Amino acid sequence: MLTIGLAHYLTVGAILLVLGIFGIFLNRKNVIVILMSVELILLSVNLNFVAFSAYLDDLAGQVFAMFVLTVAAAEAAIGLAIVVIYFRNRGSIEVEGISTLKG
Amino acid sequence: MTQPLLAEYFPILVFLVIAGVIAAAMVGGSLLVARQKPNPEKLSAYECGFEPFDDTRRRFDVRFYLVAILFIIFDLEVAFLFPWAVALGDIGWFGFLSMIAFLGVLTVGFIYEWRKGALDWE
Amino acid sequence: MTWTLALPELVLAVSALVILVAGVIPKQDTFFPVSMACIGALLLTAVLVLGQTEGTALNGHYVADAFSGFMKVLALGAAAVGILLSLDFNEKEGLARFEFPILMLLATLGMLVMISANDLLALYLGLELLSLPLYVIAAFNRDSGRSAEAGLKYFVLGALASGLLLYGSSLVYGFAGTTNFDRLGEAFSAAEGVSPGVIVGVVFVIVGLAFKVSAVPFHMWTPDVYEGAPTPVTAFFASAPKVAAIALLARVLLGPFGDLVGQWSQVITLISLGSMTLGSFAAIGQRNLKRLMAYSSIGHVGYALMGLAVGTDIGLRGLLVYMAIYVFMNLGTFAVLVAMRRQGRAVEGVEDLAGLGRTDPGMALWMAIFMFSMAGIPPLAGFFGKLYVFLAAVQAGFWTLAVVGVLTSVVSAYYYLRIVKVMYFDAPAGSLDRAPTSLAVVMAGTGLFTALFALWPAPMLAAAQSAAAALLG
Amino acid sequence: MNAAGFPLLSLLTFLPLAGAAIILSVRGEEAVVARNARWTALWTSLIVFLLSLILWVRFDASSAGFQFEEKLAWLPEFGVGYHMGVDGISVLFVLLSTALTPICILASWEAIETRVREYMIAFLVLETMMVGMFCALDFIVFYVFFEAVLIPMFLIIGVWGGARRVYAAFKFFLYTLLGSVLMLLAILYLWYNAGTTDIPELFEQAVPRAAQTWIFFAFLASFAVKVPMWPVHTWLPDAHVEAPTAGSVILAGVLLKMGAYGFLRFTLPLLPEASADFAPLIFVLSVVAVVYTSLVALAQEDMKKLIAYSSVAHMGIVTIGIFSLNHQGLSGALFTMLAHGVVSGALFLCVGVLYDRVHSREIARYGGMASIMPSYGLVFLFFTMASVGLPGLANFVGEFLVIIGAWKVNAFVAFGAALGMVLGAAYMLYLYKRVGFGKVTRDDLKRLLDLSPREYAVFAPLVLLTLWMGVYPQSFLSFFEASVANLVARHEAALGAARLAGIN
Amino acid sequence: MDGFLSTPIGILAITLAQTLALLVPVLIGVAYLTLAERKVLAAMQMRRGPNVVGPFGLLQPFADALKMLMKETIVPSGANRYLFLFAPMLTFMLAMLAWAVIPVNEGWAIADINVGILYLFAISSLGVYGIIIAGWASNSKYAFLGALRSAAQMVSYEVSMGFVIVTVLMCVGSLNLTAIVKAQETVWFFIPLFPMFVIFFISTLAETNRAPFDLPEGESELVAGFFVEYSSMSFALFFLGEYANMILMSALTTILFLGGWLPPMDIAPFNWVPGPIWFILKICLCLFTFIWVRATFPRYRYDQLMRLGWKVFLPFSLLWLVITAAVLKLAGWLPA
Repeated sequence: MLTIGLAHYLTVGAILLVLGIFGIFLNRKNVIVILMSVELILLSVNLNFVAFSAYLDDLAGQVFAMFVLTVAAAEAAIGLAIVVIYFRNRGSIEVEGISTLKG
Repeated sequence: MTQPLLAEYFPILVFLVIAGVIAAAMVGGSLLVARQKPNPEKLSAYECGFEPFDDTRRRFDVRFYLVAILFIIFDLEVAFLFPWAVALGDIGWFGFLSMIAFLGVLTVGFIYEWRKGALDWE
Repeated sequence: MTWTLALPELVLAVSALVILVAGVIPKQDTFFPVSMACIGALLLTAVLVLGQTEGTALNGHYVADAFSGFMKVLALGAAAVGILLSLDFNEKEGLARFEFPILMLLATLGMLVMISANDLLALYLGLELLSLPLYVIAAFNRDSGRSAEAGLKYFVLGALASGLLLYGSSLVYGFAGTTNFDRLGEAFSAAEGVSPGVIVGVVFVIVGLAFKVSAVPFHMWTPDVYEGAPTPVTAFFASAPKVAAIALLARVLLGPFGDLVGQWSQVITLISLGSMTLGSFAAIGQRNLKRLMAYSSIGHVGYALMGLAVGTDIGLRGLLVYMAIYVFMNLGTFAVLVAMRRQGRAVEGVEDLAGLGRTDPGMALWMAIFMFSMAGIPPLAGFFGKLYVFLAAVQAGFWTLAVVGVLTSVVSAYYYLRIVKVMYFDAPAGSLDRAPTSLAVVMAGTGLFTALFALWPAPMLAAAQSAAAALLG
Repeated sequence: MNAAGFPLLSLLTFLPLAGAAIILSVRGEEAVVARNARWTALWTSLIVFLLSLILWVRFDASSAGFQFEEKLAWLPEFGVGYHMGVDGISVLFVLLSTALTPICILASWEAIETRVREYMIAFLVLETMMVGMFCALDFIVFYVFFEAVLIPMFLIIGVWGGARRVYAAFKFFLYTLLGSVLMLLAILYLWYNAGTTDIPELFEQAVPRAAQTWIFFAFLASFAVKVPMWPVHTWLPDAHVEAPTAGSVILAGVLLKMGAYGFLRFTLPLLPEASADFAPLIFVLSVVAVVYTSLVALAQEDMKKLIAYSSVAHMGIVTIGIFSLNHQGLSGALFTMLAHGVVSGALFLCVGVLYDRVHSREIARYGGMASIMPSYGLVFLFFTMASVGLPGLANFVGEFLVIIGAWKVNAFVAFGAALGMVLGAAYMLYLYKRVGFGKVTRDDLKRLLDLSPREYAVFAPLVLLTLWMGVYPQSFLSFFEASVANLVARHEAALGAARLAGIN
Repeated sequence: MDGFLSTPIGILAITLAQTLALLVPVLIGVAYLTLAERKVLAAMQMRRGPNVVGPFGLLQPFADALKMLMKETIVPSGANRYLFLFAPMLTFMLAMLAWAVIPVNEGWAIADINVGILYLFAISSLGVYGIIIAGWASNSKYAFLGALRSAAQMVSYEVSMGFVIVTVLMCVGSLNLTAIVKAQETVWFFIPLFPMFVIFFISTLAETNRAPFDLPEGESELVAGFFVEYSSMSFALFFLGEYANMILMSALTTILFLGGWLPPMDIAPFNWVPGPIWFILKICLCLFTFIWVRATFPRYRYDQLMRLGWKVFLPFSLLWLVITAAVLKLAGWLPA
């Protein structure tokens, strides 16, 4: 049977990271997608941590993952709150619109 | 099945598949057996007999959103409490007091929300 | 238990919570008393920091040494001044909600944790504890589209940055087997080569932190956020968090990764070069003072990082002195920016300063001092900051950095001079309102420091020296 | 501390700041404040000048060492200290600075009408920086003063200057800053190399041969701009033209000397080999400067610009003298610097007199001034002659010595310098012919008043000084005799040692 | 035979058999719960209830099912077709999936995983998705608002449920459901933790959108809440899911507070009765209470409901949690 090793987890993690980064930069539509991309990045990080933790037989990685989860929740909450404020002011959350400030 | 950890979860996978099959079979069965005769009136949204005025997926009360955020925060708190509760016997007074301190911080947040009216409806 | 070592942080955390509860319970507006209480808490914490003994605590997650003491006092002072700057502004702009100073307090707590972090986990927690309140106060002006946009941008890029930092941390953890700085240091000082995974991880960590200090090429958010956020918030952004992030960068790179200096030095050098260049050229065309200050801060970070890039004792000392002086100049400049109101309305264009030398000579004098100081003209304080980092670069043979540094400082002198020119050479365009006392005090305090630093530089240099020695062991 | 234990040099340096502080603290109506500011500034600068006369009296001209030394710890862990002191080379520049400041303040008595308070403060701060720079015996301290001069000067040009003052102020500031920061890097290298920035100690340490070239060019970047040497002189005409009269006086009288002083103080003793190696380059640049700017001066329509170009030419002669690296050349250069400080300052004041009355500097606008304002015509003529190098007046001695010095090194260079003198006579006399003589072209000129008592007071000391320097140069030459001899001796010793090292 | 059973195919076959052995009774239970509810309600309101189809109306559920099956599946024109059909399936699947870890007797759990309670908690949280998706995909205001309300209500009560569960866990020292039941051999937890028991039970009412917390489907305001646009079998799936969840919650209450399969006292004649019977009896008791409550209490207003959840249950359960922890700690009663 196929054995799933550390390298597989890391690859998935790296792919998720890249997806997340591209999601932030190539996304032309909606700010919510950006928030989701950020979560995707954090997910990839957690995957890494847990995989390493299992591989190293060391709990610190899982503890780290717990903290990341928590912070991710707080971050998502704040992010959504800011998006709401933004929407109230602009009536739209299109990414294209976020360019009043530039120069 | 070399990994015992996964073996424990195997029945859950089976469960999932069976539940999915049953659900799909029920919906699919109905689609097959029942007479399908759609017409525009039937397919319109349920709204007292007239066409909806605007898009349904419109803005809604921000309080729902607030509840969602509060939920996230407190649910995470619960997530931390689970391992703590299980291990309470092993972690001594320091462990106990750490969590009490953590709960204290959350309580402060809770008092803040309460006072700011985040928990009020109407 | 060794947790008593972390007393300053604990005191700050508890006082933040107590003040929050105390502030929310009364029915009437509590902005002013809460602000005062927050300043008090910051000062109390600073006193505790000064009385702190050295050592590590909390299972090696927390370290207190002369370096952390230096940076913490700086961050605490900057935060206290930041709150002071917001008092009048927030009242006038309708932002006088008591959450504001408390968010700053919490952000400061995050800074302290960052500065004292001795573990990747503590680093991350401190960083987030710093960032999350900052996202909120960037968007604090709920009714302003610009503020919301600033908050959104800051949030998105900040979240991306911390994501990258985390990814780097995970790689470092995985390939080195630990997250503790001391043990990482031991792992890397071992003779056998370092896994490429670790190098990639370090690069990610640097990228994440470079975002936070807004160094090129991770600076994109800075001008927009600085312009959009309420001015006292911008003042705060440009000072205290930068100190903390630079401190963290220094501790991480010189501590656990100190033996990999060959690998990261080039990265920091490039970042430093880019920041100095962009900071000086991009600011030339700016008409908005806050935006201009954003580019200026990018440039200053470039100079400060020069001290880090060389990776020597003198370099670190230069970095510390530079940041300390930068904080003073910056807060003073922003005190002027916050005070800029015409008939009660806040203005922030360069041309709004026109003729200030005639209409308000005092404010113009301070502003001129800050501008000349930022340009690095002796005998003002800013010169000494540059002197140290340049000395470090010359000493370590980083000639490119040194030459680019002095050339860009001439370029940047152009736009600082432009402000002086507008204030003194141009005809008044209507007078600005008189600055409130709190701002005048800040201006005078930071201005006198900037002008008279040359007279007695020894105490700060001694402090920087012992701080640097603590980090480099 | 000097022998008397009295920090005279620090007092001279920082007393003007005290005056500035007093002016700053005066509040009240604008007219009152302005009057107060004028008087306070005048008295402060006069007191400083009188105190500086102690230097003149107590200076031991027979010694080549530093006198009136003061030393305080400043940045001890880096070996940087607050070290002040003067030797034969610098002492007269201190006096020149303290002497010109009260004259400038007097000259701007009525010319400056707006923001008098700030103006006077700027001037006093400027005096502090100039005196401090000439007294500094620590390289970093020197640099601090050297650069700090930019701030008040920038404001003086920019606030109280002419139509294109903003452009001129920026050009002045950025040109000089660009040069200086490169020097800063060189200083840092020396600092790192020697572990100290104390100038006497630095003199004891040899700079590695390989580094000398780089350091030389870094110094050159800074000092050449300040001098100014061709081709980096272009800021000077702009700055001179736009600056208020007193600003031009200080600029020509003292600030231009800072560059040449830098060559004497640092380049020659610290970098003997590089100085010798690159002396031909300096000669070429200087001769070009002398000839080219003289020709340019001939074509000027603006009086101030003409005098500004003449300054470039005169400073070219100074640099020739410095890099001839022999006793006559160096003495001549020093003397020319002093003389030029007095004479070109006076010439700018002469222009200022006309400008105050007519508000134009255009040469064609004037004519026949000698007949309308006889006293003025005389004074103007006097200084024109001094500038031309008429024997018996200040400039002659210095320029003559420089030509001798240059002759010893290279006849062509000497020829170039002499050609500069000839051309100088041409453009100066041409200027005087057009302004002083000729027909009175405009009627409004006829109503002009002759020199006021205040203006007499301004010119009198300068006239006396010019005569004194021309008639009895030895009283000035004796001051730097010993120092120059020492400089030349050390330079040759260093070169000899290097040659020996090269042979071995 | 042994050889076959240890091959992957064999294990799969056994698991399949076990799964069906659990699911079929649950589904039948669900079917009869609907009937039971109508009967009990009728009895409480002095009516007869369904009594036409079969003896005492016992075949009524099958008649209902058949009717549902024959109905046309209407997908509203503005709806998101796939999500619209997926939502009820999801709800149903989740309701079934949770059963995988329920121990009906000692060792009678299909997947006796060591984080069973966490799994249950997680699966029940996911239930919100089915509702949100249904409300969103329907493209109808009533459905949308109903879904929002329902989701808010569920998450509000989930928090206090979480605290209650944590309190129980402190007394047990394990996340395994079997271990939780076994820890109640001396005393069922509803006695020492009575206040938490009450909170938990009420929260399960809210969690399953049952009266008096059936706001999301309040007929008078939202006609049927989030599934107003559903018909036919997809409607039936929601219905089944809801009732399956009721049974599940009852089972959870039983496991956490009522001693699972344990008899009330370990003496004859109680211990003659097999564990699963006790378990089912306890579930029935809970279900009866569910229906009883429905018959008794008027519906809450939405603000009262949220107030109860956030301002009463949450602080109270948090406080009680801390008190319990402190008492356990001080008295040294913590499981090692």
